[in-house]
Amino acid sequence: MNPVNYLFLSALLFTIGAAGVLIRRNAIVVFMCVELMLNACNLAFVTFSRMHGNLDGQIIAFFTMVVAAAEVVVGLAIIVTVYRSRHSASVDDASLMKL
Amino acid sequence: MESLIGLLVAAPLLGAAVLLCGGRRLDRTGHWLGTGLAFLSFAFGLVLFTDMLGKDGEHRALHSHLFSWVPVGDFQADVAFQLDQLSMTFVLLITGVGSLIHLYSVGYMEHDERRRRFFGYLNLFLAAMLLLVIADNYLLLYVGWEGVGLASYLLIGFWQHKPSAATAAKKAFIVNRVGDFGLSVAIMLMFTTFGTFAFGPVLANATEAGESKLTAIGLMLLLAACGKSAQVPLQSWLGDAMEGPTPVSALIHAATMVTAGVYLIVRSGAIFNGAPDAQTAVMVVGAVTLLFGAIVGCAKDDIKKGLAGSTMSQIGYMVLAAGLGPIGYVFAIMHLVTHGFFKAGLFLGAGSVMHGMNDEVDMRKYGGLRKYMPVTFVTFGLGYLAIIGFPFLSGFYSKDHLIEAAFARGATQGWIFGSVALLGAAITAFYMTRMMLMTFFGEKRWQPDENGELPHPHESPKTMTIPMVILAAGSVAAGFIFNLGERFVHWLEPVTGYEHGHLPEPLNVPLITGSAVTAMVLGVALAWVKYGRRPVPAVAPRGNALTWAARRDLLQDDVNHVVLVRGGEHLTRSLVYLDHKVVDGVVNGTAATVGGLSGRMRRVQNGFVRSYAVSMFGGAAVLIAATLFMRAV
Amino acid sequence: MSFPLLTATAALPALGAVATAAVPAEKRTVAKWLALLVSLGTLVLAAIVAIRFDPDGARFQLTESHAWIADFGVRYELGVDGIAVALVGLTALLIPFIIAAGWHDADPLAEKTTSRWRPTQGFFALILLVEAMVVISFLATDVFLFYIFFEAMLIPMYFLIGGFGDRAHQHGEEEAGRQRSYAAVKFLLYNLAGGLIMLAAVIGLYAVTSDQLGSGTFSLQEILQARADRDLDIATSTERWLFLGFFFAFAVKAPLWPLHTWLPNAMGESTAPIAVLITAVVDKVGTFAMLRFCLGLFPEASQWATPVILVLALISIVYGALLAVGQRDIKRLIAFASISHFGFIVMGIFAMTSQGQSGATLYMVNHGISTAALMLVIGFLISRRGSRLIADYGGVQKVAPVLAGTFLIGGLATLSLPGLAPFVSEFLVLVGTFARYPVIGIIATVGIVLAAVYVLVLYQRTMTGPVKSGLEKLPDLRVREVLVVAPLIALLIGLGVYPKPLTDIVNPAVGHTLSDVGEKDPKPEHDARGGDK
Amino acid sequence: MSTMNTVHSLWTMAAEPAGKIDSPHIEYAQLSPTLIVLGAAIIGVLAEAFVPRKSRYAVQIGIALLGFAAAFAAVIALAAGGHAKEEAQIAAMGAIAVDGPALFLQGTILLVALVAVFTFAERRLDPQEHGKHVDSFAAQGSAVPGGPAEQAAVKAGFTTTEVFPLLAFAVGGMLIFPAANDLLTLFIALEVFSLPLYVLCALARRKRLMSQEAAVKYFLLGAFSSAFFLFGVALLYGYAGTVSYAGIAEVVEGTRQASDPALAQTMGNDALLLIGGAMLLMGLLFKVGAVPFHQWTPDVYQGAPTPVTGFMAAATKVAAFGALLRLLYVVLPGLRWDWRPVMWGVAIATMVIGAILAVTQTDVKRLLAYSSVAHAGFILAGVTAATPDGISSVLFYLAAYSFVTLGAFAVVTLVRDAGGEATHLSKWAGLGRRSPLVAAVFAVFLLAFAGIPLTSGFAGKFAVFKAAAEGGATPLVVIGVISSAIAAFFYVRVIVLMFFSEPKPEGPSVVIPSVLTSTAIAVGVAVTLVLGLAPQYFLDLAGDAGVFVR
Repeated sequence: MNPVNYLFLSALLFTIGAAGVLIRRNAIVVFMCVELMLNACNLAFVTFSRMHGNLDGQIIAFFTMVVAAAEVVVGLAIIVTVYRSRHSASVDDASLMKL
Repeated sequence: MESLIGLLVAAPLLGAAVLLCGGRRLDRTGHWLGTGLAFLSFAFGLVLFTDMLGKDGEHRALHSHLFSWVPVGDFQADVAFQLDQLSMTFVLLITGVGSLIHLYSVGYMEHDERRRRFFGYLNLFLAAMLLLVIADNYLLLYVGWEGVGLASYLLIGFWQHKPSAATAAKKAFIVNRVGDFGLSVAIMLMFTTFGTFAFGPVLANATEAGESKLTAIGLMLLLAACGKSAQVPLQSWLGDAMEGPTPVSALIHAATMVTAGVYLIVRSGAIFNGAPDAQTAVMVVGAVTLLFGAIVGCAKDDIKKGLAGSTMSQIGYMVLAAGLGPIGYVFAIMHLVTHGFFKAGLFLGAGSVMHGMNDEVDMRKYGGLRKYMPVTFVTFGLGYLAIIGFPFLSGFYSKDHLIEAAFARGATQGWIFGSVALLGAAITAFYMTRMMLMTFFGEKRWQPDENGELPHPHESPKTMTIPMVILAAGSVAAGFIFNLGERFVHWLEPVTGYEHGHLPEPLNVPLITGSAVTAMVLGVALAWVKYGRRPVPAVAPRGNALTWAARRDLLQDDVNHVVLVRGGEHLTRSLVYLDHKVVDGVVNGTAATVGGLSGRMRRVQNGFVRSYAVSMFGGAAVLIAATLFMRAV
Repeated sequence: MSFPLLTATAALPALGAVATAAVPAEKRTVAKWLALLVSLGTLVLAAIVAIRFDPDGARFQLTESHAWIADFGVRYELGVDGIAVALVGLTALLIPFIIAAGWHDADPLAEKTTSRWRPTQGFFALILLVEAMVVISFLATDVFLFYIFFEAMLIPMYFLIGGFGDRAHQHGEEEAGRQRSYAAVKFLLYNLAGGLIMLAAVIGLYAVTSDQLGSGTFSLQEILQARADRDLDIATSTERWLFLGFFFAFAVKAPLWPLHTWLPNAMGESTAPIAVLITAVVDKVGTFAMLRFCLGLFPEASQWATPVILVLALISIVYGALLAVGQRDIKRLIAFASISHFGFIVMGIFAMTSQGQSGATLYMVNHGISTAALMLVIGFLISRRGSRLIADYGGVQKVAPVLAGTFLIGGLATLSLPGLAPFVSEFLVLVGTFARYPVIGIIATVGIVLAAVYVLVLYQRTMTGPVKSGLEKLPDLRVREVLVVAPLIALLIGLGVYPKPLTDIVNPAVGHTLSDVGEKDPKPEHDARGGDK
Repeated sequence: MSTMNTVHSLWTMAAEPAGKIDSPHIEYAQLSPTLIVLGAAIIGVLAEAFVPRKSRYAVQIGIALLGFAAAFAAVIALAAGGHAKEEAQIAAMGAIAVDGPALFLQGTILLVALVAVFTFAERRLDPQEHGKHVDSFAAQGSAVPGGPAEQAAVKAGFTTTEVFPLLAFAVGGMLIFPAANDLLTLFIALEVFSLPLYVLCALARRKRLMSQEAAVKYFLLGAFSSAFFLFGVALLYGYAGTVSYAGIAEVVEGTRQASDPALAQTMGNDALLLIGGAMLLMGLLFKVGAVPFHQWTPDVYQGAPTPVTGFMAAATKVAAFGALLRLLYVVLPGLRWDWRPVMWGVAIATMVIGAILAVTQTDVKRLLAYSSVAHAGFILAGVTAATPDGISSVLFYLAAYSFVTLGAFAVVTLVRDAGGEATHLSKWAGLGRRSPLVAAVFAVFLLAFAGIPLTSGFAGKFAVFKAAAEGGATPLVVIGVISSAIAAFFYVRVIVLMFFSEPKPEGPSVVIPSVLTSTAIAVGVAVTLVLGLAPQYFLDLAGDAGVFVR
């Protein structure tokens, strides 16, 4: 199967993720969508790595996962503290500061 | 000798400086200091005069170069003096009459606590006026020109607490400024035309410049003369100027300053000779003013305003003459000098009358004063006879020659201006007789003044009467002396370039003289009929339209008021509004716009993460699109 | 390298400012005297400069040159020509009077005397700071160096305008404060905007020079030299843009119609001495810069712009005078009068004749002195009555003759009465303009009539007539005040009667400027000077 | 068929007999600054774990200061050793570049960090709680604001000394960011310095809700942008088959062609390059806060603890612009004609919108935030010059700007009322009357922001505009000066407020800080004035450092 299709898939995933970020209110879900975008990137990396016939892409994919994990740690921590103090994880509630 | 020329100016200038900066400690002696310096200047004048007589006609002019004043490139203005016969005539007139009036003021201003300052101003005037007549270039003349303007401003407004005086002073200065505009432009024109504005080179080479240039310069000089000499259309200030103390009116607004315009025209004769159109303009102005002043003079009940009108009209004569070219110059000056004598005398007389009548100026409240102040009556009377041109008094000679010269112009112009001059003579006789009758003859019409006491007319002190006597003597004799063997004509000949003997076309001189006398008699008779035979009403009758208009200076002020004052106020007010709303509005508007823009754009910053994300997403899209587009093109 | 005289002249007031600011709060009088002495010292230095300056010598003298910011092609270059000497002299001369006149203007009101807040020290320190910056911008022969101080001087001026106003105010203290800060902000933003436009042009100039001369430079002398040697030949359109950039800034500073609206506010709201500082000293930098930089750097463009600029100047003259007539506020009246006068100065500069430009330079000096004399007297008057409205005055002449007298002389100088200094310069400007542009010259001459109107109307309304209620006890000038005004009046008369020393210094410099532009005086049609003399 | 080949090759590779692994060659000396800082961070973490609570504060400060100081010394040493110029090289198997710009920026970042430590450690501003001095960070980040847990923590006198290791990690990331020489390293560095900042933002002692909100916004948007960034990396990798700058650059310039026709469809496919490059740029522009990726700045700057804001505003910009420069000048020079117009647009939008939006701000921190956006625009103007002059001018501007910012925010921490820092402008009225010195200092910073001559701001502005003009970007310069005129308006507004309006009776008071903050402010002022009066030395420095190694 033509590897380019995998690229299309990754682009699709990326877009879905982005759309999610724009649409969803719940901070957790928004964050998941970001993760989805990262994974879309991973797919792209692997595909390209396959097409170029070198391993850089695949290694990068591993790095990405680690970074994602780290982001999860920090992100969840922040979101949870917010949830504790506001009893809501809706990003729209967090709009004290504006204009 | 040259060094004395500077001293002429220096003496009164020193006086002014000392008196104005000296402070109260000079209050006792100040006026004598001022008077003394005036006489000193007169003495210098006499010395120079005698010295001048010692030389022959062509080499009488003295020059003295003090220092280079404003040297910039081709523009070389020097402080340098030129004392020729014309200047000499003025120097003697100014210092002579000036000294007398200083003396007179000592008595007249006795009770004024600011007398020291008054004498300071008088000295300042003398200095400026002398500078005006001995300057050897137009820029320095301009300095004197404005200097006398300043002095007249200060003296008209001497009683500043009276709003009317302050207004009159301001008016005089501003109207004169309009004239100065003319003088400035004239000087600029000379500079661009001749590269200099010193009398010598400019007048010597006047003929080189084209007639159009000369006409332009001439008209500008005429404008200047109109301002200073109160000629139509800039005459309106002279009447109000009578707000000043009477000696001021006598010295500045009768004898000397107002004649500066005539001096300017005669001095610039070479320019006018080359510009006939300008000359015609001069004559027209003179003729119009001549009648204008005379008519106004007939209607005034205020003795000083009446004299002011007369002054205007007499100067009209001089200007008319000055427009006639070389033939007229000499008689213009001659009339100027004689007028200086008798008009100053008349004013001093009027002052003396007011002095005795609790400063009452309305002639309808005088009457029958001849018994109470004989000296005043006699001197005033002689001045009166002189001005109406009573045979063999000074006015007779000068005016008669003027009329002849006017007719001598020949052709239509000659007839017009000649007959105008004759008519003027008649009217002069009328209003002067009217003045004489209302003041010294008839029955008393005295009114109690504001604090209820009737005036006790009495003769004025010696300090006042002596000058009156001297001036009266002058007004009787001057003309006769000048005319003896035409010495005045010869005296001025090097300046005016006119020696008597050949009139352009043969004139019947006796006829003209006769008609002049007749006109005079007619005027006197008419006045006698109106004011001598029947009693003068103490309140002015309504009179016809002309009288009404004449009392209001022929509506000239009303016109000015509507056109200039009102119009100007509207203009400035609307400009202020415009400046605030439009010019400044644009600036504030820009600031407001930015602020508004900012306020509207802030709304995008709505605090919602997701909308931020949207704009980022959109931004990314734009970025990508733009990059691709850049590649595409 | 001898003693850096010019640097010293600029540095002394700067150091003086620091010292004055450092004076402890309660030692107010010390600060005042310190400031006064420093300004007098500066005057002495300026006098030495004037003496050491040789009118017939090189164009720029007493020059100093040190490397500063090589990357920007900026050098610390000072030098004086005749014009600079005259203006430095003016500045150094006026500051002592300004300080003496403002002696009590910054005494803190009772409730504000905290140990920290030291308005008095600040006031005088700022004045000295302004002096230092103005002086160095007159001395700078490096465009960038000039620009830096041209801009920087806005800040102290801004604090002087906004921080210190008239004690009493017809609208009350609250409103006064609001109007003050409005005026200050307007002043700063207006000039800053102009300066930033100029910054773009300055950068452009660098780009051009670095492009054509290999290395970018701001040194006026180098650029002039390069022009002369045809090494530097700026493209016409570029030159015009750069010229406009420079001129805009200077026209705001000058101020030229229609960029004038900041001046009435600034002068109206600030105290009289500061108003003098603005119009008599700081604004002169603008006109000076037109003469030195616009004409020197962009001759062709200057020629190209001349017609428009002359018209603007003409508008300023008439417009300023007319608005002066229409003012109700004494200080604003003087402000508009100044706008009219700046019109004359600009006109003289761009008339491109020796009379015009020498006249303009003299005009800068004379206008400085005459405005100082008049404005300071007005300040004394206002400080007595506590109102700036003409309507609140009348008959002052009766109760305070000396004040009225000095006021009148100042006024007569403002309407340039012959015999007083301003007449000489005004007439030169008019003649110089007329020689090349007769129509404009004639219209401008109308200005002398209008000047008479606004001055005499002001004098009549305030000084003559019956004494207004509330003025009966008005005290006449005190000794300090007389000492401030008398020398200025003496100068007005002296320079009016014998301006030659000044013209001798200025003329050669103007000659250089004209040759930069490549202009010659028009010759008279029938040269009569060969005639009998 | 083509796929067969690749599969085969892949398989054969896997089938290679496992030889011995040759350890990568690491130049520890050249990397020492980064290594020292990261080491300090790790020690800090250990200290958190093992050092008793009461002495932690001192220890952490010591570690941080020592670490940064040592790292700075190392940078100086490297620069002195000529690594800024002739000795410049690629280290760590091509992952890190050690060259002029890198060292210059690292030095700047480290100095900023040093000063930031002072502001972080300040404990005299807040009133004592339970007899203990407290700094500006929450006693316990995780505790609910106002909840029992927090009160307990405050009572117990807990302090979040973790901020120092976090700071150190962030700095470590920032040191790598401008030096990274392949996209992977760049990405890692980005995350390494972002994540600690997210956390730091959430730790304010006062106004915790806002602080947490700031953290959420910063985090979500940051993650969002880094996702784009990463996808951009992926595309570029697809384009060039490598992530090393040099490699990509070669492909862009066409010096390295796709050997295998099978790769033609990806290798050297400009669509990939352009889209990828754009996404990469977006990630960086987000960090520098350029329009339209700027909207996080005001909110985050306002919510975060002021010392953090100051550090962030200064250091993040330096690091991000460093990376941006390297990317544009090393990776995409061949693409100049494509990215320059785009960057022009971004620069103009950033300058104008930043300035205009700031005009109506009423909160000091938000005001400074928007002004930082405007300044990002000015710096971008220098970036677009695409000349060595451009590089050095940007470097100089960054150095000048970062200290002004740091100082300004430090001053903000001093003006306080009952509710902590009084950041609303109305409360600053008449500050000049109450405490002239502080007001004057702040005025100096504002004037520097406004670019008034004799301040560092003017020198910097002149430098970048000069570079832009010489790079042929005259319109950019004109718009630049116009927008700085607009910008001047609101800086002046603050000065008016401080000096010309009467102080309010209930207005805030200015706390007398300890030597720490005072030092920070003093440094800020000193740098501002020195760079304003005699910038030549530093301009030379930046000029020498203006060459990238490749």
